[in-house]
Amino acid sequence: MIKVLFFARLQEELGKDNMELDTAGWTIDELKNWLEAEYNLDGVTQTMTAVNEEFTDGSHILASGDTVAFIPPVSGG
Amino acid sequence: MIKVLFFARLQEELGKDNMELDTAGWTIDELKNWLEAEYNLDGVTQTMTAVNEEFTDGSHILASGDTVAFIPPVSGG
Amino acid sequence: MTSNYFELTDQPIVTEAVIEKVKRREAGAVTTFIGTVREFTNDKRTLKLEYQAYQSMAEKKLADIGDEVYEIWPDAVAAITHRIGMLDISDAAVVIAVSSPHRKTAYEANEYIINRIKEVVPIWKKEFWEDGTSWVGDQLEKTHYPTGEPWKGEGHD
Amino acid sequence: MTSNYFELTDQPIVTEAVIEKVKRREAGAVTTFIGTVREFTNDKRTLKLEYQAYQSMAEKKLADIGDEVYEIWPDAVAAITHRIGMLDISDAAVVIAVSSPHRKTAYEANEYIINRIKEVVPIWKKEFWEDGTSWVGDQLEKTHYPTGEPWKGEGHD
Repeated sequence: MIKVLFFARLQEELGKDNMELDTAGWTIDELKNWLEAEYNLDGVTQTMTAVNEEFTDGSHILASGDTVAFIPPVSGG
Repeated sequence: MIKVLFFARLQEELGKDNMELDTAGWTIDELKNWLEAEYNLDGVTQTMTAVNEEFTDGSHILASGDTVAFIPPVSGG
Repeated sequence: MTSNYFELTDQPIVTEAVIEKVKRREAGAVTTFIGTVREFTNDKRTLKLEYQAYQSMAEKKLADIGDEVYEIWPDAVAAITHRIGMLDISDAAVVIAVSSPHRKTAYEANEYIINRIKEVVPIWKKEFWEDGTSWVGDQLEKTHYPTGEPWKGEGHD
Repeated sequence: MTSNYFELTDQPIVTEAVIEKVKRREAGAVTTFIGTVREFTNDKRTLKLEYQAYQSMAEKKLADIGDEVYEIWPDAVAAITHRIGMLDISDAAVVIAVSSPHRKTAYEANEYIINRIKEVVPIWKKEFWEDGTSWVGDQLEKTHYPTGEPWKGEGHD
């Protein structure tokens, strides 16, 4: 299983902060496209992504046990 | 009368922190040269000077009531 | 460097406590940056703010920034505390303290840290305006940013 | 700006109290500089320090620096407290706080202030070493400075 985390606007639009998905073997880009289509999640394809708390890119292939987080533009500080 | 203030090393060498002198009409440089000769006050001729709490230069002419301060290299902060 | 040099908290930040973490006998300079909630941004009034974080990753990224600082300025010691949750005007959102033997390093490293926080630390700010709310930096109609690497955040700069 | 924004004290400086002076609803950034007594300078051990000041002129010069800051950065507010008397290792000799709407100004104005203090404020530091004492910056055998205008001081830079 893959754990997917949502924050900020994405979390509010989706109405939840995480999902468990059976998407091992998918790339990040494939996951994003699927989420955008399935949940009408605006702009997720343009969002930064972290896998297991490190930034990664759209070609990264997911493995079972990974935690994926979509990271809208940060605004801390 | 002119009030003359001494700080830091100058104060220690002289053993006092102020003098009252009757040197109205003198320039700062004349006062410095006199102090160096009279009190063997090492390096006073190279020391910055303030009159009435503002920095001034050696050609400044003293007026009665002035407060002169010799300002060794500052090291605050 | 223990991990509590880089932490998130849902309680008010005590500046003095962050400073204490970096004080050392060999330090001659300590700089502090306090990012506070500003009431007006371009004439628009903020009522309050909410900070949300991906907490575990955020603390890790703060510690990564501490490592970057150590790489660039080996004689600097840094501590960062970022607050999350609801904040009022003038509340401190972040406190950064840096100590070093000489002051130039303490200023440079401190400014480096706040810039990096705004680039790479997964913390989000939600503004509560008189006429609604918005997540800062993520207004889709006007924000364009590349995927693939961290971007510049907005805020009190 | 009231004069107690710029003051000398013979008591320990409370950093938070200096910060409080500059906090404002319109400020998004507060920077603080704390100059502390460092134990070692070039492998020479300092036991303690004494700061002496020409008090009235020093407070006036601190306020002058505040005016300079206001000229250069009109949206900055600064407060400076400098300690005098005997200090131990790690004691704060000076605390400078600057608030501004945006952080760049708060850093720049703060660093400007400490640099100016070291140039123009009549405060002197006496080092107590293991083998004697010396007034910093006034060792006649190795200090050369021009008369006629303020010079660069030494210290934690």
